[in-house]
Amino acid sequence: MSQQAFEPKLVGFLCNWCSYTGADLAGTARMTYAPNLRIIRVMCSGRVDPQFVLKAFQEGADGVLISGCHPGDCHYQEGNYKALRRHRLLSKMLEQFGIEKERFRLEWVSAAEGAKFQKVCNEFTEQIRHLGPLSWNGGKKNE
Amino acid sequence: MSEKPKVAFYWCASCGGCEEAVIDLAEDILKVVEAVDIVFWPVALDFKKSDVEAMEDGSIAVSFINGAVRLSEQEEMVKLLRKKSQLVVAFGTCAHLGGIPGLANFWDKESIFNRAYHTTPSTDNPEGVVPQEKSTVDGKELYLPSFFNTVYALNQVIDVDYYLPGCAPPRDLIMNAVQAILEGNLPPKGSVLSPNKALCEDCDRNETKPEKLAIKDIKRPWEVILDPETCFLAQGVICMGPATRTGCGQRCITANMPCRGCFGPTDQVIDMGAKFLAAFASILDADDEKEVARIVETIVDPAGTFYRFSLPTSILRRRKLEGK
Amino acid sequence: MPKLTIEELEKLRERAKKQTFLRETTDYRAKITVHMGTCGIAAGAREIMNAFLKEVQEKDVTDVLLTNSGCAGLCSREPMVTVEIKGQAPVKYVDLTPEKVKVIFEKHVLGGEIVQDYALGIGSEKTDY
Amino acid sequence: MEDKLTSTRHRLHLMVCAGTACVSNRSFEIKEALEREIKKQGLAEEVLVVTTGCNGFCERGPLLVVQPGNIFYQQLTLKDIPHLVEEHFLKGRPVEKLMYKPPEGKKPIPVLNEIDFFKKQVLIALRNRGLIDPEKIEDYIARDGYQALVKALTQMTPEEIIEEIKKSGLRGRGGAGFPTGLKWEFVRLASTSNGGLKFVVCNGDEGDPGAFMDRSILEADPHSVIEGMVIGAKAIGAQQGYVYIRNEYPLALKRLTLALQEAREYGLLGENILGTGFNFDIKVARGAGAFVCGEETALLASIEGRLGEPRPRPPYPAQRGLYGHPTCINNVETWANVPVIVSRGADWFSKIGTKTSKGTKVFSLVGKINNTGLVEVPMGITLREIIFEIGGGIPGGKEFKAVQTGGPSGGCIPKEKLDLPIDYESLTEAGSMMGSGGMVVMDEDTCMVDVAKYFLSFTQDESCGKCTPCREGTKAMLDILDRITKGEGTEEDLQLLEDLAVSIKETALCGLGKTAPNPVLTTLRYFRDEYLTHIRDKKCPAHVCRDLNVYTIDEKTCLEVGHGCDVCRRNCVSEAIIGEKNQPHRIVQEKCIKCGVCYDVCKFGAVKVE
Amino acid sequence: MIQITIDGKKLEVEEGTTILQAAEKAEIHIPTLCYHPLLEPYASCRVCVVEVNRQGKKELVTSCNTQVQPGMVIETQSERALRARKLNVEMLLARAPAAKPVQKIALELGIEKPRFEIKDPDRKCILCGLCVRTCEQVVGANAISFINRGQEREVSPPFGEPSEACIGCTACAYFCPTEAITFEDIHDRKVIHDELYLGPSTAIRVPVRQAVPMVPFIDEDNCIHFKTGNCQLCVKVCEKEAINHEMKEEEIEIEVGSIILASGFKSFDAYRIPAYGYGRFPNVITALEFERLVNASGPTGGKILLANGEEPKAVGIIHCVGSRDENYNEYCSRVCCMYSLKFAHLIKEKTEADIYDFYIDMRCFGKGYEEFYHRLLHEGTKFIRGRVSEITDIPLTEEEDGKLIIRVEDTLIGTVRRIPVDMVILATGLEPGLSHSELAHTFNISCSQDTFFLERHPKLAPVSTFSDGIFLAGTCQAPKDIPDTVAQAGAAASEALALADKGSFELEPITAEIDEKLCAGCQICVSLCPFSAITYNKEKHISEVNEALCKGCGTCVAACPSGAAQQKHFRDIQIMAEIEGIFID
Repeated sequence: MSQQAFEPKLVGFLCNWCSYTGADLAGTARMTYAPNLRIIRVMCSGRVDPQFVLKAFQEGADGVLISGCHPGDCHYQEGNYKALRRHRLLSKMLEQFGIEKERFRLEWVSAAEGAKFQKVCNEFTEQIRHLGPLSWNGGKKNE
Repeated sequence: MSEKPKVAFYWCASCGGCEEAVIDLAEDILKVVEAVDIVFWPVALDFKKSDVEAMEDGSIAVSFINGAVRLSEQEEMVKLLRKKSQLVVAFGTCAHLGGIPGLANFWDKESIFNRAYHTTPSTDNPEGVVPQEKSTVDGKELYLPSFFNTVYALNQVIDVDYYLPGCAPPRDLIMNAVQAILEGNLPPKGSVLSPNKALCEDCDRNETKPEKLAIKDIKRPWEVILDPETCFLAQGVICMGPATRTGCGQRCITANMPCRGCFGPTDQVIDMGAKFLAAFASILDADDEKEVARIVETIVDPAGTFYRFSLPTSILRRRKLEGK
Repeated sequence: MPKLTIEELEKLRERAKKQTFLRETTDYRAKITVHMGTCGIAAGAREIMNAFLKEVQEKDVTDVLLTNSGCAGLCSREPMVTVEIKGQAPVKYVDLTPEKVKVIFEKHVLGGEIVQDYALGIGSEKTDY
Repeated sequence: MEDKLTSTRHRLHLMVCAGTACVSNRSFEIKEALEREIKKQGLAEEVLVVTTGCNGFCERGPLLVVQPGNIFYQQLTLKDIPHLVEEHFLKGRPVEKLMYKPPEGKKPIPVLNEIDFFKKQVLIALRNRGLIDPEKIEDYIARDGYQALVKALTQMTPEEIIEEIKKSGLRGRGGAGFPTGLKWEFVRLASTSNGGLKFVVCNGDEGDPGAFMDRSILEADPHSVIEGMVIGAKAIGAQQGYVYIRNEYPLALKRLTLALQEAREYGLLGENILGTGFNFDIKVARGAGAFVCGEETALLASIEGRLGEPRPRPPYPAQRGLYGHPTCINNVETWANVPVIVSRGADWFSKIGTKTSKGTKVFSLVGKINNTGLVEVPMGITLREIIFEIGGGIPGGKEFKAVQTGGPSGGCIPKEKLDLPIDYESLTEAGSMMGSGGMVVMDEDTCMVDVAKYFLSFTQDESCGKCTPCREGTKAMLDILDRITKGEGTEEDLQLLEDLAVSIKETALCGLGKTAPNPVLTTLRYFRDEYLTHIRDKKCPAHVCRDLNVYTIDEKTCLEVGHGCDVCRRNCVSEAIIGEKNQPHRIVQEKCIKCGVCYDVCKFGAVKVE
Repeated sequence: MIQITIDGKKLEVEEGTTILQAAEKAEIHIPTLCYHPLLEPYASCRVCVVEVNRQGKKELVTSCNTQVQPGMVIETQSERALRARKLNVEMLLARAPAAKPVQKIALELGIEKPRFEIKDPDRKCILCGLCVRTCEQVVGANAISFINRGQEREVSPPFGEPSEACIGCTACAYFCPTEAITFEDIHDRKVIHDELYLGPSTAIRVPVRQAVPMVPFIDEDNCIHFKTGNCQLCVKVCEKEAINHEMKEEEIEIEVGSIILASGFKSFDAYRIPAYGYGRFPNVITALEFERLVNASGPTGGKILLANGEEPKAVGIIHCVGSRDENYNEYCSRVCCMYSLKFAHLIKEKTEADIYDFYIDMRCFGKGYEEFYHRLLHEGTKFIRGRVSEITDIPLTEEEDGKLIIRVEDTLIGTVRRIPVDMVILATGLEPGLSHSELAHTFNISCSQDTFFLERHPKLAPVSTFSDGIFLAGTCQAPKDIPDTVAQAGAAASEALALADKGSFELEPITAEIDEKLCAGCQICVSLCPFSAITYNKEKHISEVNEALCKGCGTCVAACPSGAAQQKHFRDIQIMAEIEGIFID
């Protein structure tokens, strides 16, 4: 598969109140952005269980994005702080699994930031495109 | 004599502690021997592979297999036993989850061989001899089992009926399991033969948790004098107890050591390490990016810590294999 | 320094007085003059002075005036002192040693009994003050 | 640290005066030299050097008194020390040339108490002078210090203490002479509104030019003041005291602070004094040196951190003083008298002095007098005794003209009143006052108008400016005096001057203002002629007011005696003198600026002044 | 009661009375300078000296502070007293010849010219200390004091620098009898300035002229008492005893079912556009200021006047100040066009002035608005399309002399124009109100990009927010005019009423739940819940969710280490399945 033809598969866990609405805004505002991100809506970035992230990688994601409200703006007061703590620790652990930091991203996108969502999405896609596929196959018995 | 059910014991990649656990049944082992007929136990009794091969399929009532599967030989043997047994019980953490040998999944065959045969300081191997699967000595071909890149838990190689968790499984659990098998009083297939709750359920220290758990500084057990009564997490020490299945009888806790997770996760949890990470990161006492970074920095080897016993059965199973 | 009680203040006063009585007492029971001209010093008058000082200190005496003067004129018999008990004629002692000082101090200064063996004579040169 | 006592017995104690005057005459260097030399001679175990407070005979500093024997050495220099140590302390031969010789040039007087200056003095407030090291509380205790306190705390009720002070007849030594016991009683009986607080305050804001009684006491014997204050506190029921001391008195400040600390450490101050359950402590308040802060209400305002200016009385501090609480404020010297009265009794004290004024008074004797210094004399002594016997008379055989007592607000007493026995009443009667004890002696060369002007310029300068008469009136008076000394005064001016003086005396707000005209009033009273001479004849009889002087050269003397030496011409700054060398000289009056240099430089008395 | 005699009159006065008070009672005048009945006697001027005879002892005392004693015989006009008084007044006259009260007393005493040196013929201060004592005793600020001694004495703040302690109350100037301290001296410290009243005010005032209820209040920021704890002169003056300084602002907690936020807007700060010269040119005013000016209860009684009191001959109204501008706010403030038209109309009605309206687009979208615009066009208001670049007072022609010149590109004729006017009104736009973002935080609602509060849905839920039970009304949500605000407020009120009417509350369906069979009671979740919805049940050794409190964020679910907690509709297996699903190509 040539580098140009590689279309990263990205999974995004977006919080219902800010980022998902922000994504919605980007959409209603007719902003175009990379179609690579496949969005899973969660109520809060604090709901994102690291298992989901691992699962996404294992299922073949080349990058995972968690996006929530800006610090201090969480609809649930502090869910995004938990997301932050988990993200930092999980990134560190993922490196031990040979998964680059860049593939696992945390972004704050508010409901009003359609443009930022667009930017994040495009940037992330480009970054992963540059990094190449992860194509996780580790541990399958058919090695 | 032939009335007695036939039982086999086998070990794969393990330390031998599980065998000891059997011995450790002490006089209870006499009751076991009285009740069953041990047909295969390479550690204790001189049976050959051919003896097993000679048995009828399904003639062994139950095979207790400990250790992870690391070599082709082990794969062959467990597959053979599976064929000959009515029930296969994964005995101990390594068979159950991959165990300590499973930590090798952070490397691959090549790097392990390189380390073991070349770079360890104690290695004296001037010719750079490395085990070969096939070699010719005096015109005769010799074969060694092949060494896998990845360590597997037992159920990743064969179908497993029950799991006896623990490194090593405690004597009560073994006795209960044997009892249940003998009485035919068995839970659904695939069960882990230990209560499906986390260790905190039984932990004496659970009541000492503060109203709000918040960890600012993470300490390793040797860095502090641990209070023998207070929850380890409340003391800033990583304890896998909340994410680990109970049933062990708090062996480590009573020895004033935090739980390291040998019993594996509860049924609802797929990935013990990730789940513990989620819980543990949540209670870090920091909202500020820098402070979070500072605390995370102090957690040495998170993967090794959270997946100490369960790497092969985790979602990712192993480190990414380069070039694949 | 500890806080004082009235008794301790009294004790302190007693001790302090021993330090300072020199400054105000004009009334001495006895006066010892060590003759300390060049000749006297050469013959060991300092040693004699020190011996008397030691005696005064050891016996804890506060009514004896220890002083010095110039050469008494009899350089050959130095070290020499004059002991004068109030109301009595002064007595000169000559060829002194610290041991003799001890005897003179105990017997004459404290006891009032002239130590004939060491004495040169009675009487003294006149001083203005 | 247990205490500063050692067991070493020295045979000689060298009492080096370390009052401010002697210190400025390098007495600390003398002390160091003595110690060095003594060590060199191996006498360190035998001879002890002690620094004491002011000896009083400041004229002769630096001073050294050798004990026992009371031998007085004076005007020491560093080069005298090795000789002195060897001769006297080692060999026992006192050194005559360093002893005091009376002005008549007679034989040196070796023993202190035989010197006239000391002979007539009676020491009560200065009882420990020269005998103790003020930085060593043990020395004070050795002199029976704090025994009066023990008596007051254990054997006397507050009423008895007050009664004793009243009976003693002690009056305020700060100037006004209010009976101390009475004041204490007022404070004791004063109703306290909030919290029952009362204060005692020691007024150490000595502002009179040339006066240093308070400074000397605080430097030489701080514990006597402290002890007096504790007794006073017990008597009136105060828990806190203040010593107000001017910051220009660094040595006094240092020693007082040290003394307070020592007393506190020994439990003679603070909580539960001497275990008797009485609590009292003293704080030091430092003043910036404004004359007006010596006035009690201004002083209290200053302690409170407010502008140091007087307020109308009543209410008196005894009713509403520091922070609004009844306050007993007494002068340093008054406090220093208290312990003696308590320990020796009122009867003993009241035997000294006159009918109305008991005890002694410390005076600082300065001006045109042979023996300047600090003297403590019994009340009732005459001015003549002080000036001519203790003070040794006027230097240079000049004529005595007047003595100014009571500081800048006191008055000038002429020689007709020399036999006046000194007490509060007689001085007031004479138009002056006791004041805090300044005594400035003036000889025939003094112009009384100039003196009045000098003191007025001081009070004018130090006036706080609060009340109109003092602020504006003193300035107006000074302007008039200035005119008179310049020969521009008129007789109407004299009348206005007198009117102003009377009006200020009658209507000024505080004591300082009320007494400010005193120098003018007394000089007008005793030396009116001199004023008139200035006004009518445009002459200053003492030739002090230079604007009125006319300098001339007696050509005969110039030629015959001085041979036209030309010194005057060469020194004349305004080139007003003409004349060739060896020829008589002459002053051109139009050019003369009346600086008087020619008069001063002429060795032959050829320059005359009128 | 004490018997005394003043100037031969026998008098009975209360104990503690001063001679001055007694004399006043006897209607005998004693001149005073440093005395003030509200302050403690200072007795510094010594003008009030009288002669008293106390037990035969005659002396001069100051009458202001000397209390009468039984049998006291007082002579206010004795020769001795008069001589001293006269001298003192004479001396004061020499010090401060320009002090009127001194001149007056001097005249009374027959002093023509002081015999003493006059240093400064213009000096007024007599050092009576009234100002200093006022500052200390009444105000309690202690901002001024005497400095220096004697002749050099003067009143000054510390080190002669404007003092931080000065609260600018001007009480010192008020008490000064000689005008030595004037209000101007301290004017820059006098900071009482009411945004709506537009001018200096007092610490007790009514909030606005049309305030309801029309009750005065004490402005704590400016009241002397609240700054220093002293003063309270108002209490002494108020006969109804209606003033109580102890009253405090209270925080009252009310439990409510729903909240309507109507926190309004703040006017765009015209200082932010320096080119328009607001603050530099007195005749450049904002729309709100013009509203005050034209109001019948305003400072000019509704007359449109320039700063110099003259009527303007030409007025410019600049639209879109701070709105539709990339440098400030990009949005349209929606109300400015219409109120600007109203202003033009009012100016036309009240003055003869020429009116210029500078607009970008005329936005007259409401009912009757376009018609109003047309009316204005017919009334002769000159509309110029173009954004004003600058307002300057530098004339290029004689005609522009003394005028404010508006520089603008007239885009309709395509040329830059300079239009001289007398008054410029800036139609300032609307911005979110003060503490807007704090409010957003408090109520846990979001703001849109223009920083106004974000509604839940622009079409479907325009008055709701993302927080249940919190509704928006008015300009806190977006700029809007009064009719729109009223309509929105009605909608918000009905939403709130609908909730109240229902009487029940819909629980969040997406809550967390804990399977008690699986929970080991590790309490990790308890620590995490920001709503305290999870409690640990000690008896059962498990943690339990209170679903009424749970808001359904799912943080606890993600953290539950034994998988006992799950979120309804967002269960682990659901999300896992979703993940698997999205990878099915």
